Amino acid sequence: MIEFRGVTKQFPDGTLAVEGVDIVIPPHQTTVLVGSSGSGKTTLLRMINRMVDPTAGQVLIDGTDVATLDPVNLRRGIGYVMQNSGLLPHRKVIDNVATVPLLRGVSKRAAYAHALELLDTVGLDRSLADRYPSQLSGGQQQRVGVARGLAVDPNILLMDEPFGAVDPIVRAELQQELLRLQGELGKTVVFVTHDIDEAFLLGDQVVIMQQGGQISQAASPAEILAAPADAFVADFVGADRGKRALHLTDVGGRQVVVDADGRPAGVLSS
Amino acid sequence: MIEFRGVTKQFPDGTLAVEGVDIVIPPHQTTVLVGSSGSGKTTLLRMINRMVDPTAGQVLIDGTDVATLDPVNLRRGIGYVMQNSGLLPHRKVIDNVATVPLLRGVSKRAAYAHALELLDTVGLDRSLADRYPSQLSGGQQQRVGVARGLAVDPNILLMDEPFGAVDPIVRAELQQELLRLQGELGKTVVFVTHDIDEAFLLGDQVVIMQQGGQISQAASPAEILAAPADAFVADFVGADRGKRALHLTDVGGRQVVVDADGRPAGVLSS
Amino acid sequence: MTWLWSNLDLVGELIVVHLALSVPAIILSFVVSVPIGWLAHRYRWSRGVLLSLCGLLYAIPSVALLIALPVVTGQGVRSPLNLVVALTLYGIAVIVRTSADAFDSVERDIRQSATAIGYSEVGRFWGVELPLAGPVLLSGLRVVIVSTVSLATIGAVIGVQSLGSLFTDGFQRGIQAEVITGVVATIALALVLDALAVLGGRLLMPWTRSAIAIGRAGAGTPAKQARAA
Amino acid sequence: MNLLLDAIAWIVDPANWTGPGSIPLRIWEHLWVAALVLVIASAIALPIGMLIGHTGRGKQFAVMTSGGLRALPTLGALTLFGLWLGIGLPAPVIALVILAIPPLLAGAYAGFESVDRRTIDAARAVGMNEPQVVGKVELPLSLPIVVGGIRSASLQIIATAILAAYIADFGLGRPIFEGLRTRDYGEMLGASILVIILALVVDGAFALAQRLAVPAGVRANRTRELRSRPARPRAILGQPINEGNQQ
Amino acid sequence: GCASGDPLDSGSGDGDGASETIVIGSQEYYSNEIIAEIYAQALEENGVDVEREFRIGQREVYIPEIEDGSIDVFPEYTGNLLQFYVPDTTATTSDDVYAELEASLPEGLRVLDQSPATDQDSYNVTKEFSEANGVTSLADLANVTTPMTLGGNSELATRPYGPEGLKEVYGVEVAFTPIEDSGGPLTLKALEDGQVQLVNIYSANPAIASNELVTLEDPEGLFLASNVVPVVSEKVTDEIAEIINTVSAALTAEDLVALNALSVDEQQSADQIASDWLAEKALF
Ligand SMILES: Nc1ncnc2c1ncn2[C@@H]1O[C@H](COP(=O)(O)OP(=O)(O)OP(=O)(O)O)[C@@H](O)[C@H]1O
Ligand SMILES: Nc1ncnc2c1ncn2[C@@H]1O[C@H](COP(=O)(O)OP(=O)(O)OP(=O)(O)O)[C@@H](O)[C@H]1O
Ligand SMILES: [Mg+2]
Ligand SMILES: [Mg+2]
Repeated sequence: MIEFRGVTKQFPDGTLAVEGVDIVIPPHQTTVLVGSSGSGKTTLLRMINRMVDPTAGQVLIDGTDVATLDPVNLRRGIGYVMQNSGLLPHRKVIDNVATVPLLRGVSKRAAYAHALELLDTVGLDRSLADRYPSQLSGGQQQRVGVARGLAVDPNILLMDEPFGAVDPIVRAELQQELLRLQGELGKTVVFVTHDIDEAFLLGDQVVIMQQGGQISQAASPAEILAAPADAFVADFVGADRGKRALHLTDVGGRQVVVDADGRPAGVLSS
Repeated sequence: MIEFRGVTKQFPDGTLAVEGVDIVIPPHQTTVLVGSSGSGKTTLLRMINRMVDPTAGQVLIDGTDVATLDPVNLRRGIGYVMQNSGLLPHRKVIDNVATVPLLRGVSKRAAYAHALELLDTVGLDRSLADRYPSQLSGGQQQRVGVARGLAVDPNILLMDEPFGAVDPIVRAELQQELLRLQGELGKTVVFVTHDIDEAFLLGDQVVIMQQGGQISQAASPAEILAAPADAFVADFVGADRGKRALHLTDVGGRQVVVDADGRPAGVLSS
Repeated sequence: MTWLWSNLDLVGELIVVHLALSVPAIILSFVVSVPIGWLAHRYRWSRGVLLSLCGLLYAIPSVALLIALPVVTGQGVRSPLNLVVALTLYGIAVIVRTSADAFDSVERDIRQSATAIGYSEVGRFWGVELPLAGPVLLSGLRVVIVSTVSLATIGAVIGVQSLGSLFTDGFQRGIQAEVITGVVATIALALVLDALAVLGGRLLMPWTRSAIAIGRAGAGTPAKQARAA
Repeated sequence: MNLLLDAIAWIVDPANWTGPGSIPLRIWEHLWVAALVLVIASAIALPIGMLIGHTGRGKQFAVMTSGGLRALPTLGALTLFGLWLGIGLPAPVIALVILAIPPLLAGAYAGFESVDRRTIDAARAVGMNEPQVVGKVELPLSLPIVVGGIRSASLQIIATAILAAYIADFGLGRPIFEGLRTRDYGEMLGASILVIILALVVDGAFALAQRLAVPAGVRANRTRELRSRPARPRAILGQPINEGNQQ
Repeated sequence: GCASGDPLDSGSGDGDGASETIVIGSQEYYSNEIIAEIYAQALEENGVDVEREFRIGQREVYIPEIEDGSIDVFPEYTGNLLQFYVPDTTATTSDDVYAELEASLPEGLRVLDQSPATDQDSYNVTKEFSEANGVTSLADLANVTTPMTLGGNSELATRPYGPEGLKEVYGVEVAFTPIEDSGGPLTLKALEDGQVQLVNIYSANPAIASNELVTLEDPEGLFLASNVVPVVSEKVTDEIAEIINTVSAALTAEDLVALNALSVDEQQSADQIASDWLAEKALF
């Protein structure tokens, strides 16, 4: 369990990125932080592995204040996946995946063998192991990023817009893959996105943040949709734009679901 | 009316970006080209203003083959808006908007006066006229880009992922703005995106492209949803992922529309 | 110090002469290098050859160049023209690579957008590429300014007056104050010209000083985040 | 052209290829001094430049120092150090070290600065400590630019090392000065040609090294730069152009 | 030109002597500049229009300009100038050198009377070295057992009075270290630091006295005598030549050293040194 207690972060230049945040992130579930640009999602995420230290408040992992832990060691125990995959461009795929175990002193053989298994886990062909990241497609790179995040078998996996830079088809694939993986592994995943659809798809709990790093609502997707906490949330999830106000219409004998703007959202299955 | 007749483009390095494309783009409507990365959308779009010349086939505007027109003059008569707004960073907002009229020899006074009006049209405060592009937010930059595209009152407006780089809230705003504008102006808009939701929202006609620059389906959004032409289209619009296969469920007394994955899509208004 | 006070007018005079030698060379090398840099940028295949050749100009020993140049220019050895030509050649060696980089630094997107809205090739060069290459060109110019002003002192070796004359004369007469004055005056002159170039850059390229980007631009870039961590 | 023939005659004259002060000996001395200077200057400038590039602090300092050092006339520095240290190698070596520092410093900090911050950030996030970030990420990725700095420094050193002969019996500057003083322009020009050839060879070697220094993964990237841009770039506005000109 | 002094008297050509302006040049050498300045002021005193082209480098730079008539008067040194025209000359004494120089000057150039003042190559040792080894003349060097190194400009290595000449004429073997400052401070420092034992310094250099160096005698006439002598163009009338000759005659070797010392030790300008000297001598 990860807990934020009255966490505030003001950067040296005066920006108040996050203010007075309290959240409890339950274990073995996916919590998605969603909000528009600059709302402090990344800042909050990075406090967990001490890439950022709060200026006030505490971040606790299983009851231990992370401020008391050595940052380098802490990070080696937490998986981290970022938008552009964050792979080291001058290392081969296999070396990238094995980086952290090697840093932790695992033997080369064991690390490589495990890395190959991880490629299987994330659905990559082992033949890609000897390529450089730049020789992979964006989606493949993200998979390698996830594999690297899993390499030390962490309890916590932090993902900062991991699918933000891939195109929609690949993105949908990766989302499915993540759902499958999470079903198998049951990690505590903290996922950052600014795509509300993605948040609703992946999150057991969705945390909606608003500009200035405050939390508007933290609840399950259906709860948020059924009862948005305030106007900001309603706007953000699209309720007041008519995007979520659906009705049915008949096209060629099928029941097409259409939103208030007349834009089709899908087809009703009987 | 813009017409593609058997258009093929092979780049000097051998890439076959577009192959044997035939499309008719009706006037005063919005046609959206949608497809994943590398499917040739940009290539197709750029053939209209001769940024790219086809290796085979013809592109006709109102029956005239563009290959017979002088490219520089042609471009000055067609609005073009791109993802990163494409504004000239060393020119003030007002100069950016007035660039093309000035290139065409319109008097400075007239060009500036018109440029200020255009800022109103795209919903920007006139006080921003003297700023440099870097002093605007991403959304504001895109608006300036649109204003610039409209500056010569073109019949044709080409837009290449104009909202690809702004965050979802701003993006939704810009989409609404474009719908409003188009309602007023009735240009022939050719819009490129790889977001199918955006395509469905904006397009009167949606052209779905597949890798290798071929067209899978060109029809209205509802038609595509109701009857996808093939498996690729079905996959692309999400029909076979269950994203478009919706059903109803009750949350707190309201009818929530949920897709096959259990992800909520909206609330049914009675 | 007493030396300096009693020779202020001499130093002043030499500064003027020094400027008359170095400023034309600076301007010439800039004007010559920009098109070369553009060629190297535009035609990839020519890049290696052009840049290497120009870079190697630097390897020509100055004393030899100053003796050999008169044969080419047809001017007397002592003609300042030779020195200006020599300084220009060294300036070119310094700046050509930077000017190629400067044109490379213009984003492709912006170049394409300019084409798309109807700039002709020539119009695009003057209206878009050159100004946007400006900041990097300026950084190259600054290096040229500083190194040319410094290099102009070698004129003294062949009898062309400059601040370098203070080295040779001070050295012969064993007056350290004179040598130090020469060194300090050269550095000061270089830094003043450099500051003028920066100032000129600000005036000519107002957009570079206004990059107080709004929103997430800049502040939220990973660079800053990484550093803050 | 006559001069040129004289120069070639001097170079090929077998009498100049043996004995004390022979051409091979002068070349060897020249290279040796240049290498010494390069090593000393690198030992000073590279760590400082890397530190500045790594921390992002003190760039202003680096720009100012390079500017000031560049402006310091080598001839003036040489005479001053000569007056203080006497004849022999120390004075020219110090003067040349000063000459070599700006390009080395600039190469080092520009190289480190050029490494994508996101890559460094990721390296830190997976648990690399600072030395590991420097050694395993920044150094390999910045190597081409760092080597580029070394390359231009070495060119300047070789070209300017002829000044060593001003106060020391050393290098290819000797025949150049001797030729100048005795108006044997063939000798002077011949030696100059040798210096240019030497510079050419060393420059070529460093160009090769620079190419080899590009990490394999980064090189692979070059060939795939067909796509105009990443599918969905983020909104990063008004990016400054990273050159030595930022105030 | 620089250091040309008072701008007020540069245009004072009110005399009726010569209507044409006489251009006077000087080397990039403070001592030479002082002599040129003396010529200039002497001519000005006598109503001649003078233009100064001072500090114009070494012979290879200015000789062509004298030859093509852009410079009319230039203080030179007999021995060094002769060597310039006749590199393998064997003359050494003052008169021989002067005679041969007159004969070997190119068309259109001539030298006026030579001055008793000399500024010629000379070998010097420190006082300690001289006392420790009992050396006061070049011949004495043959008795020194410790190895010796000679310091001087690179061309010295190939001059007839260089290491070769020392060996031939006096039987003295020395190594050679080039120091390119013409017997300047670097040379002196090398001598003090013991990096060289023997240095070539021009005889008029005041450093010889101020550093208590011992100039070694040259009984066999190894060195080329080098007296101060003006080289002039055809534009120089007899009247003007007369004035310069008067100056030359008055300038002694000791004077030259003293004038140089004023420049080096008192850091006085050439202008001031010249006018003081002319005033003291009261020639005009
Ligand atoms: N190192 C920093 N120094 C100063 N301000 C910063 C720093 N990092 C972030 N900020 C600011 O803090 C705020 C929150 O930034 P953060 O990166 O957490 O937002 P985010 O929600 O992740 O946005 P995005 O969706 O664009 O990634 C922003 O205003 C940002 O500009
Ligand atoms: N100038 C070029 N030279 C070679 N190949 C090119 C060039 N421009 C585009 N291509 C290739 O042509 C294909 C289509 O490119 P295009 O840019 O039209 O795709 P797109 O659909 O716009 O993709 P995206 O959504 O990423 O913008 C791609 O494979 C691309 O790599
Ligand atoms: Mg973020
Ligand atoms: Mg595209």
